[in-house]
Amino acid sequence: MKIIKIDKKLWSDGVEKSRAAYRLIGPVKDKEFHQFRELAKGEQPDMNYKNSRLSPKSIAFPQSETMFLYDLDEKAEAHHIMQDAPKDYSPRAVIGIRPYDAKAFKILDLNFNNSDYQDPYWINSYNCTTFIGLANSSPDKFDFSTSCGTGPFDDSAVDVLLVDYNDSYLAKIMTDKGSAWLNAAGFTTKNGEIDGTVKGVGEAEEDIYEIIEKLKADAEAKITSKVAFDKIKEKSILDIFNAPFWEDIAFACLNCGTCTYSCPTCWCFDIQDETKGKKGIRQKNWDSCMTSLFTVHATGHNPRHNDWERTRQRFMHKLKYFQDKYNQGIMCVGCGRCVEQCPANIDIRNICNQMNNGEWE
Amino acid sequence: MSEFEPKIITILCNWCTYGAADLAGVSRFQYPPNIRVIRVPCSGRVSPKMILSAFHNGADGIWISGCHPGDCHYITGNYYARRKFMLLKNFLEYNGIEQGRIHFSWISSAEGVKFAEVARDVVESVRKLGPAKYFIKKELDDNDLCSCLNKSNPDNNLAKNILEEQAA
Amino acid sequence: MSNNSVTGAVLVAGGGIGGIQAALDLANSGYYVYMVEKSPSIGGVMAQLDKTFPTNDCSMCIMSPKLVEVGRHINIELITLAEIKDVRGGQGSFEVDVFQKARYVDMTKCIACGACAEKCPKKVDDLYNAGLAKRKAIYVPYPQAVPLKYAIDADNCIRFTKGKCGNCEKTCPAGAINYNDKDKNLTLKVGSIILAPGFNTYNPSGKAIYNYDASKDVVTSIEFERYLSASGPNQGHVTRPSDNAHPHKIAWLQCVGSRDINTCGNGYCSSVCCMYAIKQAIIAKEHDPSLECTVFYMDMRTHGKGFESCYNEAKDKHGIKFVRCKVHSLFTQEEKINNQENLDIGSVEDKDAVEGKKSVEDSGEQSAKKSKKESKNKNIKQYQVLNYFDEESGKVVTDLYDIVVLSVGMEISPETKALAEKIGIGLTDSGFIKTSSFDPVATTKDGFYVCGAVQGTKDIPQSVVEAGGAAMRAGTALAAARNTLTKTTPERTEIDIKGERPRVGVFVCHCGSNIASIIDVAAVRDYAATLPYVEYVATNMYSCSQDAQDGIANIVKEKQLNRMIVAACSPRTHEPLFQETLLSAGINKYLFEMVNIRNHGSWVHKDYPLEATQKAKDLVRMAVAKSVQLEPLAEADLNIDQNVVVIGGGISGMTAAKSLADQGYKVNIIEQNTSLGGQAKNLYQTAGRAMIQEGLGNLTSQITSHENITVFTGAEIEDVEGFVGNFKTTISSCCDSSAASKCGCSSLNSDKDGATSGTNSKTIEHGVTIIATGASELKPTEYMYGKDKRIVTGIELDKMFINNDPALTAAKSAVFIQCVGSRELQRPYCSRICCSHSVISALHLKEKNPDMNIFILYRDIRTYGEKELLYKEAREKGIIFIRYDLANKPEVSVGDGKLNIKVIDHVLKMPIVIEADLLTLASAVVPYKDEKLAQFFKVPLNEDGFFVEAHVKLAPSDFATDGVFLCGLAHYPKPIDESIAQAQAAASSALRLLSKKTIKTQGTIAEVNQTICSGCGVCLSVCPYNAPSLRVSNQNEGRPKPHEGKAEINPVLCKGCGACVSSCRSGALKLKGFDDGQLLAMIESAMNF
Amino acid sequence: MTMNINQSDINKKQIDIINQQYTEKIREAAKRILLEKKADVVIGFKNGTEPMKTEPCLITKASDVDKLIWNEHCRLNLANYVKGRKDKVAVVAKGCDSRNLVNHIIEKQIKRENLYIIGVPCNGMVDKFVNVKESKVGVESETMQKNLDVFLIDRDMLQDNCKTCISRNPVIFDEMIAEPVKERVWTKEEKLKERFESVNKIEAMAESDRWSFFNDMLSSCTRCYACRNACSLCYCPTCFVDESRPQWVGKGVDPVDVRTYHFLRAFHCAGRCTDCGACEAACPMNIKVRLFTKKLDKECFESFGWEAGMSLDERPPLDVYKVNDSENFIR
Repeated sequence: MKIIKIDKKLWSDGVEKSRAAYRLIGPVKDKEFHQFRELAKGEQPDMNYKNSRLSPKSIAFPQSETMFLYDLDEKAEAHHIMQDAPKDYSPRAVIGIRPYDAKAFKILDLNFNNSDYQDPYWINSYNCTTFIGLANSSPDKFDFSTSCGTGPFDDSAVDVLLVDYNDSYLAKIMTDKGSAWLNAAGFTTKNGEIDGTVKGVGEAEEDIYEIIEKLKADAEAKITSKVAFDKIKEKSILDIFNAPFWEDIAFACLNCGTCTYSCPTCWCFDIQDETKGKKGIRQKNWDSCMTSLFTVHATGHNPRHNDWERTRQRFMHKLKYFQDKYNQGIMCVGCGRCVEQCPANIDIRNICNQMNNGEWE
Repeated sequence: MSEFEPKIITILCNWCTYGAADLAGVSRFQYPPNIRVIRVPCSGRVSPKMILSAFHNGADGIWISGCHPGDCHYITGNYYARRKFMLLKNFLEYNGIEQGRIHFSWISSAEGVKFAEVARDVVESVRKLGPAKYFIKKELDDNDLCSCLNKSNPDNNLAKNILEEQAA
Repeated sequence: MSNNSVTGAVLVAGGGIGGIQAALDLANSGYYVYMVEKSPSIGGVMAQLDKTFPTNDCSMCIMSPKLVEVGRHINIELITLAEIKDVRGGQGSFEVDVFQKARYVDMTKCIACGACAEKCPKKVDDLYNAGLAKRKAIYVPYPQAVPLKYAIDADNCIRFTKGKCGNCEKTCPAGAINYNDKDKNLTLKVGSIILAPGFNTYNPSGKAIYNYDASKDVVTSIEFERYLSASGPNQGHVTRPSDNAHPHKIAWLQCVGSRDINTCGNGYCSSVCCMYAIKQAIIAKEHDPSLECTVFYMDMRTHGKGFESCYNEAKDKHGIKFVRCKVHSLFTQEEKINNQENLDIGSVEDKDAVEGKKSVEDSGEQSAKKSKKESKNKNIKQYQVLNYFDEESGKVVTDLYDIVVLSVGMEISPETKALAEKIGIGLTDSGFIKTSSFDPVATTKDGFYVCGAVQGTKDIPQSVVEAGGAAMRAGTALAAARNTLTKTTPERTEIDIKGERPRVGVFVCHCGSNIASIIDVAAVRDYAATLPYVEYVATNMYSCSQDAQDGIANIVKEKQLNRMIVAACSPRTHEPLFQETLLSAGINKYLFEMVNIRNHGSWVHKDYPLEATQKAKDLVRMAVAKSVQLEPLAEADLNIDQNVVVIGGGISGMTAAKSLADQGYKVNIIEQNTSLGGQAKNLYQTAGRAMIQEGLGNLTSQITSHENITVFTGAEIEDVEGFVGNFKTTISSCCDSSAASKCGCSSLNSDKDGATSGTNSKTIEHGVTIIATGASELKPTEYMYGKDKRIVTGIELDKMFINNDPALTAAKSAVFIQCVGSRELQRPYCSRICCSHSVISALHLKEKNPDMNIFILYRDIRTYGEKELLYKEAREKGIIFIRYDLANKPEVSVGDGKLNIKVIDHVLKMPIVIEADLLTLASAVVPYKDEKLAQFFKVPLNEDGFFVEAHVKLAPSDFATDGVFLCGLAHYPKPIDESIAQAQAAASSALRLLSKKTIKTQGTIAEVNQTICSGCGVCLSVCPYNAPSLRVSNQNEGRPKPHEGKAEINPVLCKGCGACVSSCRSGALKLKGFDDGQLLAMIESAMNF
Repeated sequence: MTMNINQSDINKKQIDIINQQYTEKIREAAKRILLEKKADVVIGFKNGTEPMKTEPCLITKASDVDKLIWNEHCRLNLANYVKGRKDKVAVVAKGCDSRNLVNHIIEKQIKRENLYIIGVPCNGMVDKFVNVKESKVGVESETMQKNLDVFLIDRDMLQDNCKTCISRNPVIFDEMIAEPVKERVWTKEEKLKERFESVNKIEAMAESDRWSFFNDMLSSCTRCYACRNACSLCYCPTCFVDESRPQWVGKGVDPVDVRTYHFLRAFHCAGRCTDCGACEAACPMNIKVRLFTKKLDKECFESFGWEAGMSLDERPPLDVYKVNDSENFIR
């Protein structure tokens, strides 16, 4: 691993330069919120953003994604046969992604790319994406990422981690993919070397590790809310499932999709056909376990008939089933979006702690 | 523009306006061939779904006609319809649907002349507006639906801002 | 029980609205009907009207479903162009000789395409348009005519008059013309005869005072009606007939040919002219708000339900002027104008109308209007000059009008009178068919019944009421032979197509050249073949012809089609025919869809054959898209409980009960009071001078001794459950059983095990309900009523008559004050009966004491119909009528034992004081406003508190709620004869249901999916028929009903309008046959192809 | 201007005092109601896990009543938590909540006899994004001066719907926890001008601008349906957007489908919406969805003289009609 130092003055030119080889994605302000979007020519990611309103998972897992096209016109050749929808899997770089959001991609990857099942749409998108992470020096009050196996300076899921340091970015080059982007941006040579031809980019000083560690410690210290889930793993599924607090926890829940749609790790989707005239598509849409339609059977029977059962499902999945299945912590990176945005104050931190620490029959 | 022939979804109640359309036929009152009639029992049967759906599918105009107040075969159906239509029309126009895209009339089964007259006026007013622009569901083989990024569509706010910036 | 000497068929003479209603009532209750109509089609005068008062409903719109029903009824045989020549035999078995003129068009072949009329060279005055337009010698009277078959007018046809031509035969694509057709003499065997020949309008021609012959701008009201009508000669544009200029002032002259024994011999009032003048003035004003409308009248007679408020609106809202004055004459004044001012002349927009005008001259025909003076010089304007005495100013005023409408009265035709005389039916002095107060629809000859204007001038609802009454009486006489001559449609088995892939057959009709000359029929057929699910396509020359029908049915069977589409003409006229065809092939009739490519295609886009063809293809594609989603629909049977409940034991209730009991039904009368009789107990004489106590006594004893009638007196309704065919009414008595006999109320639970104690209640199961709860007389709060015993109400006076009170003979002076509590702000309606009642009472006082001075203080005297003759008699006998107006009501005072009434005399314009020994207050009739009852039966009350009938004009005795009927004062104030007629009509309506024993529900009705219903109740709120309800658990059942609180539709009550479906936010409601999926499929396919 | 700053402090204190009083009264009422078995449960608000957040809660035991609180962040409409309950429910209701309870009773979603309404005179709710928008706490504005007698909270901090509230006091209640606040007296003209100011502005736009204005507004909508689920009027077992036979609204993020959802949702609220603001309070993307419902509110007010939830005696305007309803738009 290598750390280089990039003068902020060079940053935007570098980003623009990398466009020759990458489709660029980054946080931009859209009305009052930041969102990850493909950057138009000349457009820069906002490197001073706090957090994006929605998670950037849509980069590889869009809310609506067309999978197939078909033609119902019997006069047409190959009518009623599904055709792959055209896709663009050319390299793309997501710039300024927060470490926990990048970490979430790893969690999603567990689901979409495993020995049982490989989702081509996910795999192709994920593989063609380079993550240029941006460490978070001032986490907000909703952030509880440190207790979720990641943190504001977590470099485990990014290809490059940028650390804002005075007039420079300190770039931790984590992977070859990362190195390739830096190269495309003109910050390094082909091999990731710094040949001194670019003024303002240089090898970081020796004490840079300590500096980063210091920044990291400062940032982590700002995170005061914590969750614990160690005991959840030990408890039996049925024990937690039948715990007495669910109806109380879920009482306020509106069963809207705010939490699932803003969540970087919620991965559920639904497949729908849509036709207009003689053309049709099959598309994959985000789904939400909060809605009654999520589990409703063709017979009309719904195993999760009551609102609170759906709320329970969400937390059982994230905090219990996921732990049990993958043994990689919880299905939550502590970004705090759901806590901040929930209209009814359903707070995963409380619920997690209640599941973990609660004592009941 | 002069080439443009609008298609107008026309929903008529069985008892009055459909009868007027029949009478217009019997009387050979001519009107332009742009309307496509759907017969329903009563104007009270018409729901906003049908109107939105007509726009989704690309109708250039919509014309709904029933019995005069008091003449409803089902006593009061058109009174309820009248309230619904009023709200619907004003709400559509508030949403940006042009005045003159959607028309309502009461035509009794004896008013063949009025039917032909209104048909002409409806077609003309829609023709003047040109093809429908709003509430149309785009063709499903449009490429941008296949985009791999969330919300990358022509109405994208961001894209629009950029275009504006570039223009400025 | 069957009686071979009775024939179960009825002849109805006359196909106007009265005849139509009588025929439908009879045919629907088990009797075969011959309807004999002298013109080529039914409809009568109502078909000519533009709108109907007081609601200004479109006349044709409300009437045409009835016309169609008659035309299609398997138990009504229409005999058009026919007249009764003679009648033999007696009640129960008549032989009627009918002469039927040749039609020269084979009705089985004619498809009413109109090609013949287009080619016919001969133009004739169009009587449907009151001679104001032209029709051809081969014609249908009007486009919606039933039967919709052409006829040749041989008197005018060139082929018949000159032996040339033959165009129609050459043109007719169906080969329907038959010049060799012959007149026929038929003999019909019937058990009863209903006379409903209607009326003629008074012809003002030849009476110089009306200037009618001299100017085209003087028109009769029926002519003006046609001018107003969208289907009339001017397409509803009112213009000054002499020059087609835009009129600015129109005058209506009332009482032309009515209340007039000088110009003509019609002393009676025509009852309807005041209202139709108001209606016409309002419509004319609606067409052009700047128009000045003035009605010149003697008394405004707006005595019907909703009439007074219509009159008030005409004055206050529409600004129509009403001038009380009988205009004695008018004349034309010509005025030269310069060209500048001439601009608004000749502005008729429609070319056809102008041609129509011209053709009056071209045709060389002698029409009534031909001789009229037209303004030859365009620079001369004609005005009608009216000289009249203006009461307000006290001066003679001269005023100019563009158009003068003569509000012509009704007359009975000489032919009708001659027939009546020939068969020995009594007539009144005025020439109407004579009936009696207590049997208002029976003529003086057994077996002959009557309805409509021939019995006395009247409006549509009253004619419809009498039609029901006549049907009831005619049927009762033949009850033994019910269902002996009627036909039934055979039950057919249907192939179960559930789960089958749709197999659609598309049949495209040429309609001769009607469609094929414009639309490329073969191209439409070939296009249809490419559509999904379409398995068979074909074209027909005439899809509706018998051979084509047979062919289609065979193909449906052979190709195993399970959906059928016919692209031809209008489903409004032809859907039932093709549904029948489909049914004959064993397929549910609701799997049919019709595409209208003629009326909505070739006929209206004749200059755009390509576009019309494309439109036809689009419409076929839309129909296919819908049809694949169609489902077979079931018409469920519902049993009708054969018992009847009549609520109210007054004259109306008893008459209704007796009518049904006489036909063999068990009837329960529920009366709140402890004795029967209602208001009639206090009444003395009818307008026909019949003694009411005698009539009431007869009726009451018939009721109490009737084996089919159970009377519950002193009984109140506790609860009502159920709906048409299956009501459960719980009644309770005012006392418990042991005390009941003392009180006079009925012991309700004693019928099984003798008198028992405890609660005195009973539940009656019944199929129909007749509401006859009556009304009462207002207790006045003015004119010192209650302060002096010489001041009485109208009913109290009658009581004095009944008791032969000596005070009556002793009185030297009697005063009546009219409109006490009626036509005032808080009670705006007219009580209808009081004018006649006071006049009769006054006459009776005069008879008791010819020297008595009698004064009637009135606002308008409303002695409608032949009651006008009483008014005349009263004046002749010296009864003094003094008019007052609302602003200057009479003042009553008592001083020194003297009862003084001060009133401003309308002639002298001076106050006069009358000293009276008797003051009668003609007090209003007030309804009970029984909201509880209204809720029990889910029937509405109007603002005044009277029950609201299903339709003001055509269903005056029905409620919108099925199985509940209405009669008597609970509907509106009315005299005894009208109450009795309405009671019989309500019974007749009830009989239509009862006689069927079961009723079929409609297939296209709403249905609830309870799993997605939110139970919000919007469907209950918008349904006028009370079809939806929210599920409630029966407490006896112990556990909650599934889907408790969710809506359900009673398929029996649903009429299939879909208002609930479009109002349901949850999407829980669907309308079978017009469901969202089906309609959205049409919308989608209209745009995408 | 110093006066104003002081005034602001006074207001802040006043709010705290009122919140404290209300909270105590609510707890007291809840306890009494549960003990006297006037209701099986009490629905109210409890403190949220972060400042400016509250959470609807259900109290079943008298011993738990101290969870209940009241403050200016009780945005959600508790009528939404009452519908469909079969038990006897006591509910804490501010003016708008009570109007929605009226709706529920009329639309048979709850029976009046199963409801015990603890009425709260409302001092207005603080917009949940007020911190996002760099709150103006302590900074006086002119509008505040004008409205001192009306609201205790700076007008700029108020939730938009509260600014033009027509019924801050409950329209129906079984008991009030405080004296009613003074309601503003509106003329019809004022209502049309002020209450519907946002709508009027859009009406004044050109047609094409209106279309793109709303498209832009909805571009961030994720169809999470928080607006629908927070709305007390949305209680259909299956929402029209979830209908599948026929499925006439697409389920993806096609802008026309998104637009259709918002259009029809608003239409379904026509004549029923009380402008309680729960939809906007719930929207995570801060989309002004009330711009849709308010237009229909305005139409109903202008044409039918109707304001939803004010009386138990009349059904909403689309469930009824008047013979002389306006029809100048019909030929």
